[in-house]
Amino acid sequence: MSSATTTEAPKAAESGHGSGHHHPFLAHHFDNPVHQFDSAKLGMWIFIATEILMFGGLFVAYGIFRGQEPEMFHQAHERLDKIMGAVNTVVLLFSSLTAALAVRQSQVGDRKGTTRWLVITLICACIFLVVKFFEYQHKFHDGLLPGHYFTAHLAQHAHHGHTLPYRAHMFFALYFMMTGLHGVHVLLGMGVLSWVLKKNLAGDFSKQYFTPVEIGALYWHLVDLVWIYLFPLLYLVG
Amino acid sequence: MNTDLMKQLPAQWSTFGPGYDWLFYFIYWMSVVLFVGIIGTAMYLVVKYRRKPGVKAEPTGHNLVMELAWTVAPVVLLVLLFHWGFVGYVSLTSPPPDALDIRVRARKWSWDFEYPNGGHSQNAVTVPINRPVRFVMSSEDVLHAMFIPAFRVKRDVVPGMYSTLWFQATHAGDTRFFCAEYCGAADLPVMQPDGSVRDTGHFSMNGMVHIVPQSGWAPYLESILRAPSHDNGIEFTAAEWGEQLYTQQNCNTCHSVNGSPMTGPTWQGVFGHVVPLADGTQVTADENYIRRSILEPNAQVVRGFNPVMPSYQGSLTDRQLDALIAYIRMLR
Amino acid sequence: MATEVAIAPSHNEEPHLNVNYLKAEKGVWSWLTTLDHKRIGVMYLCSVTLAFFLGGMFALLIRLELLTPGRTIMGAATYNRVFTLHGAIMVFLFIIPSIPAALGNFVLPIMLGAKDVAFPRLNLMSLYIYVIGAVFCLFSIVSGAVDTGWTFYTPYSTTSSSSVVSMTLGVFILGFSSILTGLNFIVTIHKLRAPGMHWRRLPLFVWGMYATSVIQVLATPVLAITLALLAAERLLGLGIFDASLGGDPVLFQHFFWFYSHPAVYIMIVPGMAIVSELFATFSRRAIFGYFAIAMSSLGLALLGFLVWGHHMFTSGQSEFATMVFSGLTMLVAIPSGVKVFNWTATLYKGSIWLATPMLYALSFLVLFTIGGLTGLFLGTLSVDIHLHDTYFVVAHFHYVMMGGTVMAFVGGLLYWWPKITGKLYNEPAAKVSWAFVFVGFNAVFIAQFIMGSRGMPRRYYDYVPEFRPYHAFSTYGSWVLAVGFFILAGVLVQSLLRGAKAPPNPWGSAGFEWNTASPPVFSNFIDTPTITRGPYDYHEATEEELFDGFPEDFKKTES
Amino acid sequence: MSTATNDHVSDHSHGHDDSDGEVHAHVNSPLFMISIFAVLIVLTVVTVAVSYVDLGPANTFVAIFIATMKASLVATFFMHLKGDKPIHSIIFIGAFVFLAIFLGLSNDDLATRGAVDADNGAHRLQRSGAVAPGGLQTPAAPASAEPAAAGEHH
Repeated sequence: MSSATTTEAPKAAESGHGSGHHHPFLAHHFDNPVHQFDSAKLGMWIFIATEILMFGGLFVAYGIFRGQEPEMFHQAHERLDKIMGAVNTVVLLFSSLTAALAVRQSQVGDRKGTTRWLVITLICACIFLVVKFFEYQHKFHDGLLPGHYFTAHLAQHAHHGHTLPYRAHMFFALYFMMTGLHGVHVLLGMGVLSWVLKKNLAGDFSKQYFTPVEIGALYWHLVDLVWIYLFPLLYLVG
Repeated sequence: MNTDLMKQLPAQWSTFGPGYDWLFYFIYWMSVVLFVGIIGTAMYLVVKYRRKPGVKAEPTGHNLVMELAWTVAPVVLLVLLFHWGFVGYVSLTSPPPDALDIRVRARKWSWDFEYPNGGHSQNAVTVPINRPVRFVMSSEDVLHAMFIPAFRVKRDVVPGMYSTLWFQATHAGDTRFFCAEYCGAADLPVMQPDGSVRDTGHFSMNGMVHIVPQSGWAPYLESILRAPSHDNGIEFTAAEWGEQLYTQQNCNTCHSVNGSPMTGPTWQGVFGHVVPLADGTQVTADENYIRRSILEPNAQVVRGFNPVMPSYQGSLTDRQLDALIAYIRMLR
Repeated sequence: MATEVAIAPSHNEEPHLNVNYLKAEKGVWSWLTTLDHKRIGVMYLCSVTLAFFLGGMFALLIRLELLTPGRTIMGAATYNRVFTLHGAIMVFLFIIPSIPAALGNFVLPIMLGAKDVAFPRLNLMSLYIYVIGAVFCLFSIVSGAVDTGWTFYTPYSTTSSSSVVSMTLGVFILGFSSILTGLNFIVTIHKLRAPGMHWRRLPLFVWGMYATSVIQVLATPVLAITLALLAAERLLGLGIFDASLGGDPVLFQHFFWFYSHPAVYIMIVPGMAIVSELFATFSRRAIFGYFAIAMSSLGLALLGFLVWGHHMFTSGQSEFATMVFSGLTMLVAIPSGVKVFNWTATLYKGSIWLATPMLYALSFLVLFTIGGLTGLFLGTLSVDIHLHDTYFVVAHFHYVMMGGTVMAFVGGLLYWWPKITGKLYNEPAAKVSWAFVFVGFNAVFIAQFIMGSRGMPRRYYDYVPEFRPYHAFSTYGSWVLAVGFFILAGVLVQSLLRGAKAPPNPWGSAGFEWNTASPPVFSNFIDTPTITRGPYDYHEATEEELFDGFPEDFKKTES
Repeated sequence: MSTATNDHVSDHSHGHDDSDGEVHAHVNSPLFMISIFAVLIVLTVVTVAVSYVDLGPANTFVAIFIATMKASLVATFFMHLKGDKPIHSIIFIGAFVFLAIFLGLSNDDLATRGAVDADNGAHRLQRSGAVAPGGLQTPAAPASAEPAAAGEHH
């Protein structure tokens, strides 16, 4: 473990000036880069808490309805593809690793390394979305849709001769809301990481200032965290 | 203002009343005492320590004992209130097993009461005195709530599930019930048969609770299965009864009898005529068609109208259906 | 404090840091793109005032309609839209952002000795998000308006033909504005306190803002997901809250109140925060039980998340849950009581100056006490059954929200007005407006308490004639109230146009925000201050020194 | 800013930042991070494997337990909660506490309806078996419909 150190701030203070002149990234109301970095990180953690509660609403709905009808959930969950879900889990976990490595390279001032790992992270995100696309396509085809559009209880959508109970649309309503909201977050995360990548390519980051990389990666880990719970709850146990 | 206007609670006519009123007034007077105590003290201090030249405020000290006291003291009171409230609530939600069940159906914007013998009444309910009565309530569309102030009871009526409410009236007479859960209103005022125009909605979903003596209960039950009678004792004709049902059942909310189309088609001149349907076919408006339209309203919808009518299956007896058909026939 | 010149500008050289923030930059564009928390606060102030005016107009229409039974000025469908708009505008566009985003934004960083909030860009973004959300909400008016009540209860809201989606989308967007404000404040309070500003020296306003921000950050996302589910329900027939698809309408109420009950504390805790400041300033005395008041704010924030089910005692919620929620609800009385008792004790042996802000603070004490005590009726299970969804509840929450928060907001506005605008207002005229507001308010809602407990249900367009005297009285009161607010508006406009120039500390307050110029310079402080005393150390200065400057504060600059 | 800065930083960061000006960032070795990733993959394989074994209700418990282990690893190492300021961990865990309150008190209602009066809160009347109006209508196609599914789950 090592620390990226900034020595400029105290020096600047001694010379009787604000430290702003030495750090183009430093806003006027912060004392020094550490101060700004810590503040940004605290803000991000608070934002992560709001995201947890936002997804939490869906998890609560899931918990309530599953508690009411475990059997129906179990039958319905068998129509999800465990293998595809597992592949996506691995892809996201790997992307989390690469995001963490991007931060690490940024901390030690390796701009190229940061770029490399960010690009790999973004590629993983694309793979995730492609797999998701095929999953959704399959669900659409099978009529496994929420609410009024649910047709999987009809004979033409029978799966190995089994039709689903009409109420199974509840499971798919939750499935689409949860994975859909997660998918939106994947897209947002890709946007954030692309922006970080652009700034990195422009050479905006240094050992002293890699806040956006850290913040972007934290957001990406959150996307991963949500999926870590979605995967078993939807695909594995129903 | 006379003293009755200032009374906090309406007359109480059920077994819940005395306990409820006692607890309500207990909290009421307790609040008055606390309010006068706190605000009186504050006002006294404001006057006594008002700004005077040359007099400086004294530094604030600490008084741990006092602070702990006013943190802990309310707890005793709160536990007591919770306990009493809870005991009252338990009795409010535990109907005795021998309660008389009345099935209540709420819909926008009327109430239907079904008695144990299969008879119905709309927007007015009759219950016997001194006997536990349980309402088993359901809603066909949105949330409603049954609220009878004189009985101190209230319960939401939720679509997709039953909710129950019980009471035992202690006083014969008439009192009003209300819908207490907001349920919307008709977009336009509704023309009444007498030509007046009236709004309907959440606020109009109220009616009377008639509390009859035990001796009046059996005759009442019998009477609801028969056509009503004029003051002179002669029974209504079928068409007259139908005309009464037209307003009682809120048919007038959507159907006019003067030829003007409302949410639904007018009843004037419909009987015996050919009616174009939404699916492109036609049908002759005979007894069977009208009967079916009341019981399965959305099976054959008239062209130009939306399938929005609720089914009256179960809320009308056969004789009432006949009476309505006779009325429509008369409007030919 | 080290002898140090002004903090040099960072990359942005344009604004004159040591100039009055109103004049530091010129032009409309400089306002629209400003990152200065003070300007953003002022823009928020204008927005919420506009929202309050709009919501107030709808309130007057409601009262006018209810003057007589039956149709007075509008039809039932219109009435339903009007009361929905009154509720939605007042809650989402006015009360929730009023104190934190407008006044809080302005004074909180100054109180901390900071030059800005932690994330000025997010701060500006939250203002624009607010405006966009407001546009969606107001668009719903022209696209048919919403008639669901501000609570959007399903299944009415999923079946109503009115423009629910536009309104829910607007509220959804407003939620993010609220989250960003809360997030910004938490980080600011944690990270941007000036040297010497220990947690124990935080002004109580800041403690209140901190508690509020925690609620905003934790509760608002649940509103977002609830409204997303509601919109999906309408657009896709999702079925989670729709009984006809196997969902549970009562579950919506759990979701809704998990946000909206804590939101009640988003509304009232800032009010309490302001009142704590006013009691100290105008009693010339440190607030009694500083620590207890600070902790009771946090206690309220936490309890706010545990009691939402008390809105659902008659809803079909299970008896067991009802019991649990009632028990937890009782606990709310404790921190509320602690505050009331401590404020009262602050008056003891003070030197009480009955300036208009103090009159508003005292009105808060009176009205909030009534609101709180009537809350005991509603928290007690069996008593609530009869009172639920009646005008008693309407009166109760108006006593808390309006008698509490709005009184505190106006008190705070007048208190900080010289700081914000640099102008003094006409004190006698302001007192007259206060008298009208206080009397009018009580007239409106006392009548509603009585009719509510006598069985008048809420959200009624028409009523049985028995209730007519109460409704009439209430309506007359609303006119008095309106006159009060119009006088107040006149006082403020007059002050803007012709007000005398305000000294830095017109109230002689020991609060740190009064150490700055009126209005403050662009960067708040020419020197970063070092805090050497508490915010309520009135005993360390004479009456004259209070107005001219604290000896402690001079000591440190001269050293 | 000399003294002021020192005061400032040491005060508002809870005495954590004794060495002024250092960005407190943990730089883990790539190998360490890859080994964390390996553990995550192993846990994923285990949880998928367990899902093929029918353990009854324990399946859910195991799945959530493993997911929590994975989430903790990601949060602790990839998100650097380990060695970071405690406030970040408090916020993170706090969010879950409030989520638990939300789920707990909602479920407290949904799971205990009809406990006092069996007909209250029921989707179907005990005596007559009548399904509450406004609720789920089993569609006409009888082949798919579970005969008594509507609302019978308490």
